[in-house]
Amino acid sequence: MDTADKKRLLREMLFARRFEERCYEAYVERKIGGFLHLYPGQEACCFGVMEAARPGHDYVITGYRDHVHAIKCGTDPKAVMAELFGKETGCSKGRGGSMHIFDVEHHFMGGYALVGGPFPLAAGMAKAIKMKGGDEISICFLGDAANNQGTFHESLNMAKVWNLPVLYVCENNLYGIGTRIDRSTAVIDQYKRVAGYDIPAAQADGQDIEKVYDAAKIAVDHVRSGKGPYFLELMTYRYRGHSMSDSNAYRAKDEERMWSGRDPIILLRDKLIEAGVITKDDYKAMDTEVLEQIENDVIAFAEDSPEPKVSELDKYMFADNDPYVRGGQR
Amino acid sequence: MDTADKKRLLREMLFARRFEERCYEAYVERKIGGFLHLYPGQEACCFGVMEAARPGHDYVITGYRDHVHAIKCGTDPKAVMAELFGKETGCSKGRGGSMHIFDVEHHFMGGYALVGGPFPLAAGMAKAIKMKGGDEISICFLGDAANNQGTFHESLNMAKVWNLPVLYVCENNLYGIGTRIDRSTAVIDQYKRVAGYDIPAAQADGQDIEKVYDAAKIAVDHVRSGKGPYFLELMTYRYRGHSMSDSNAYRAKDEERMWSGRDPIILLRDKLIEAGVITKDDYKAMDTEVLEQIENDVIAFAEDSPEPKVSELDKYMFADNDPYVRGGQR
Amino acid sequence: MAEIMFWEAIRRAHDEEMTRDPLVICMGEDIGVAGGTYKATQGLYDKYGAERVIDTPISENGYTGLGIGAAFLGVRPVIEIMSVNFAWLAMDQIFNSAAKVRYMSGGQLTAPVVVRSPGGTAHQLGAQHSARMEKVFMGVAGLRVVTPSNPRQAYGLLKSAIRCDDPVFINEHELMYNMKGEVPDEEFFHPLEGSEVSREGRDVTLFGYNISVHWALQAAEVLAKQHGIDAEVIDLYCLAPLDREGIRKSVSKTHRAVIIEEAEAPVGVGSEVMAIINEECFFELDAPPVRVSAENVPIPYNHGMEKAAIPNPQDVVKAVLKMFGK
Amino acid sequence: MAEIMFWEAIRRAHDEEMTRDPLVICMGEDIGVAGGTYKATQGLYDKYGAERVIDTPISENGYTGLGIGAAFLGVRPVIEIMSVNFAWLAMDQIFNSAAKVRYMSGGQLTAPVVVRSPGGTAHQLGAQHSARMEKVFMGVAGLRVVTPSNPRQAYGLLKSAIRCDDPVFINEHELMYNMKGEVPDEEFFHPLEGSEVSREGRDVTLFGYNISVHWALQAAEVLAKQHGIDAEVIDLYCLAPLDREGIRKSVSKTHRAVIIEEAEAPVGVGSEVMAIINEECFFELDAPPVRVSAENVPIPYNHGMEKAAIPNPQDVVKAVLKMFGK
Ligand SMILES: Cc1ncc(C[n+]2csc(CCOP(=O)(O)OP(=O)(O)O)c2C)c(N)n1
Ligand SMILES: Cc1ncc(C[n+]2csc(CCOP(=O)(O)OP(=O)(O)O)c2C)c(N)n1
Ligand SMILES: [Mg+2]
Ligand SMILES: [Mg+2]
Repeated sequence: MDTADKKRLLREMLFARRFEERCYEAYVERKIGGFLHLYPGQEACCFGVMEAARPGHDYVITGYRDHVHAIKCGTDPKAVMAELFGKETGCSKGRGGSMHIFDVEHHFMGGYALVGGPFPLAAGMAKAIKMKGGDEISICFLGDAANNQGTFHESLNMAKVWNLPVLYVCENNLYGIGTRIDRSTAVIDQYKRVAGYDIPAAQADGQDIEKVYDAAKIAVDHVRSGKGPYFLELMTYRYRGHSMSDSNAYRAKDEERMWSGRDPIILLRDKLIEAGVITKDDYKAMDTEVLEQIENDVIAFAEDSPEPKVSELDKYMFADNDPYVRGGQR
Repeated sequence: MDTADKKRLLREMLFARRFEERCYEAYVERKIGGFLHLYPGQEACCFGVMEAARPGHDYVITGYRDHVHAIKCGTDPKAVMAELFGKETGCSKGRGGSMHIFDVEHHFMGGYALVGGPFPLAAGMAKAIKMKGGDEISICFLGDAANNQGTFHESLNMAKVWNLPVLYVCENNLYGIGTRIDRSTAVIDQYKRVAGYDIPAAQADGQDIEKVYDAAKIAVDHVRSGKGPYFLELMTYRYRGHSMSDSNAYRAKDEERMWSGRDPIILLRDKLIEAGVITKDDYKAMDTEVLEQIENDVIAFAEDSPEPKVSELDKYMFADNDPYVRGGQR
Repeated sequence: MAEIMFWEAIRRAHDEEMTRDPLVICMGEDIGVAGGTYKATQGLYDKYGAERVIDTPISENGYTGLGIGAAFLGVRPVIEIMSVNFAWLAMDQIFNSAAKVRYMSGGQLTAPVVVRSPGGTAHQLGAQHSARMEKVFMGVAGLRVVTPSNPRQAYGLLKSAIRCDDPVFINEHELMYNMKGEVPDEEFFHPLEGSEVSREGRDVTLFGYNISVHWALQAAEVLAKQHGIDAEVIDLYCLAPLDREGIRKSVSKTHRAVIIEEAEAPVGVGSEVMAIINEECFFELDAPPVRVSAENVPIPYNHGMEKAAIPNPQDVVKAVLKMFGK
Repeated sequence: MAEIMFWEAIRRAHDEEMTRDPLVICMGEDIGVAGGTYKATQGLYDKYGAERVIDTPISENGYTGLGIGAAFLGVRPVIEIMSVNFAWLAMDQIFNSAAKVRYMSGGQLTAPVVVRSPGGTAHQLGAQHSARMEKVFMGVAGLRVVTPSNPRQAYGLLKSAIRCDDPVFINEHELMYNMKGEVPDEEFFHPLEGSEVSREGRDVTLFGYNISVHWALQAAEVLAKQHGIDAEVIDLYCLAPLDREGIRKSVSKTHRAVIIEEAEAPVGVGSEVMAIINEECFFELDAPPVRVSAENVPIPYNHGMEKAAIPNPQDVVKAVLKMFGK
């Protein structure tokens, strides 16, 4: 990462932060419905890893906390917001919603709402990559609590047995909804759980994007070079409740303060200011610009877009006119 | 284990071997139906572990390869054979069959046919023991390939988090049906997989009953003393195909020879002969006696027992006259 | 008799049973410290402690199986699966273990577990959080399935389910936890079998369960006031086994039947009730029975589409009017 | 046209498709080196190698999900689940991922996987190995479900299922793999929707699928020869979506219907076909439709009890005679 990259990443992370905060407001205004899981606090995880990978080229899959991952892969933020607004112009045509952002063109293979569901799907994409001989890798971002699901175990075993090009990134934010990791999990350091599959693993500070990037570089190189799966654990924290319906009462104020003192955006900003790359005013200007972009561009688009037609309710259930359904052939 | 114990165990193992061989014949004669999974070759695992535990007191649960485990817990072999014959006098009243031997009185909590199914059930029994304050432990015997099931991962994690008195015994016979362990499993030494749950674990030679006993003693003591779960891996081999329908063509003759050279019964017999505890003739007499017991006692009982009545087809589906069904109370 | 909320009724049943019997426990994701996603176990963690109010890891098959194993030895677990969509993960233990163990052990072992879970389409939760799975639970021998439509049933069914020696699945609904209703102050046990006449009527029987009872009742009001049609509403709070006798009785009186279910139609409650009507009282029918069901699609996120996918009281009214040729 | 066995027909479909398209793979427990429990993939490992004929660990949800993920990128996996009883473990991925991904992605992603699995009661396999789960697969939107009754269908349905862009579940039967039947020598593709008239008749329609088609045909012979009743037999090889038009047509002709299913009755194929008849052609009926189903119990091991739990051709004959008042 050179200086220009860092500056760009600062803006990208800031954009992601503001985007999510604006989602929060839109939810309160009832423009967004359903479950809404926001990303503030964890930005360095996604941006650091994907900076070391090839966004739009490598295949990415994740859980329900998925807006930012899609945007980093190249999805137009307008299409993400329109999806949250349930509009036809949404990246999932308004059918998916917050937990089901999809953008196959940019190889963002979806957000899934079943905890642990993406583990085997990611291994499967890696299997396909391997069969087709591409140089992409499959990247699966999931949380710490997801690792208690049986699919974690099953998928890591298969990934190793078949030497699949898949990178599992665990964003360990210490909680699964309101349950603190030590109350649900025998081994707290998630990268240690991977010993049972003989998969190389590492743990890194998920708040410092440079450290994330460095750790991810090793991970991505390992996987892309054909050496098989890799597991990367990033220690991080979410600022908000698990979802909009979460009171967030279960976390100690001290703990929250400690982590907000390690904000990934502030950390990078201060480093860049210290290094003389940007000034405080530059940052403020950047923020203003981001906020304007979100309001004038993103929100406006989502607001103005049309709803899907109720008459198209069964569109997308099955393939259109698949000839094999009637005994024909393609 | 003193000398008398060893002599007794030799007879018990020999009985188990002959029992299973007789099942084979009865299956060929079509007296037994369904799937039949036999135990020859693995006897020292069950007998060694249970010798260190308290049969009939500790709760035991296993898979479909379950006849011998029940017998060691105290189930009358006649009731097991009658079950295989599908008779009303069978330990599961002819409803269960080979894969579903049950004898709750002797705390043999059943054979289950879904690979991996007993893992959480065993942890649950341990939870109950703990709540009720008993000094029993819960013992789960399963195979190596079962460890790839998600329930393995989920159960071991919970067992540790809640510090449950459960002993997981893995009878590693190197195959899951026709698939050799290294073709399905990233880490061959199963006891190493348990590191991800911070559960103490050990591996022992499953053919030498003294070694099994010694390893099991440590394991059982650990669990009974309230220190939480333990995982014991026993290296063993099954002589026959996975079940009666298995051609057993996938194993190298060399490998089979090597393992039959380490027969648990022969090993113990030879040790006892060498030590002057028994003679060759004693052993032969013991074998004759065992064979006669099986024929005259066990098989005769199973043959002569009545079939369950077809009119009782829906007996045992639900509790009899449960008052809550009609809004009453007990 | 106090008016309390649906979640309070469930909480009260838990609480009473846990006070009475130290072997009653509850378990599930975030049910302890956090008090439960829908508050059904609020306060119980503080009252009964972590050994009996168990926050589980996200391991649906694992913790359900663990509860079943504990039940083998006399523990009475009430297992909450946070959303019925996640129950797919636990079906192996529910069906292969709990529903079969009594039978295949020749009556020696039983698994008196209660599994509670909210199904149904709530507000824009999307395709993976909107399943209605009662049909799946009903179709396999060995499991009792009940589904409360009001706080009184929620309380009384859970009480009976905990004490009953059979495994019971309780199908709840995310949209109903804040519904208010009267629950007797004294302890009571609701039958686990049968059905209930929620409204007497002469002209047509509307069969509902859980949330669709309310759609039926609303439709019945409209039919009575605006169209002079007197509908009987039957609450099928027990889905397995369905109350053949109750179904027969009502249809023999009204000679017409409409079954209302929130799920997509194929192999659902609607088809099963129709089959029972055909078997029990075909010749009593004055018109073919009708089902009012969801569209046969995964549930879309968009609000308007979601509403269009799920039936509502208006659809029931329309179906009845059509049946009467109006 | 050669007579081949059911398993050979499946094997041939695999083989042809794997030769044609390097992205067609098959996976499952013991399907490779061991050749498959029922030989459906025999010889393919040697021919196509371990990358395409994959022996999986015992991880049903895991490997099914892996197949689905591979399908996202264009691979065409044929996933064998050794016994449908184990499919409970994989339902999460089948329904939550494969059946919903096209819809919730707004048509961007699809999961063209085939999941094949034998259901049904074989010979004394006991409660945990005798499930009949077609009803479960049929009830959830987003999955195609087909079930072959003979080698020709087994071949043609698998061919079409592999090429179809939707996820398809193929319900097979353990007792049918050695059944012989004619399969055309030239390649062909069986429609994934519709139904088939297996025997024309005037007096009553017997609806069957998979193994119960054969019970229906045997019953029809007896009815014709011994009782002068001319039964039509309809083979519902497609269970989702069921062929409403085919059902209507036949019942409109015969005016009587018996549905034969190997599963316990509640919310099953029988109830759904009855519902469709009620909706499509109620007034054509001369008698209430009847289901011939299994007893509503887990399947016992004992041979006599097992037989008594499952319907047979004689039961079908009896049901028809009763319908005709004989
Ligand atoms: C199979 C399943 N079980 C439970 C849930 C409910 N749930 C949603 S998110 C969540 C916690 C997940 O925590 P973690 O994996 O750490 O991810 P985080 O939300 O912290 O990013 C739970 C229990 C679910 N969606 N799916
Ligand atoms: C859930 C499930 N999947 C697959 C099977 C089929 N099956 C029965 S035994 C077995 C192999 C198990 O091997 P292992 O656990 O090593 O035990 P072993 O038979 O060697 O004692 C398999 C795949 C099953 N019964 N249940
Ligand atoms: Mg987390
Ligand atoms: Mg083995």
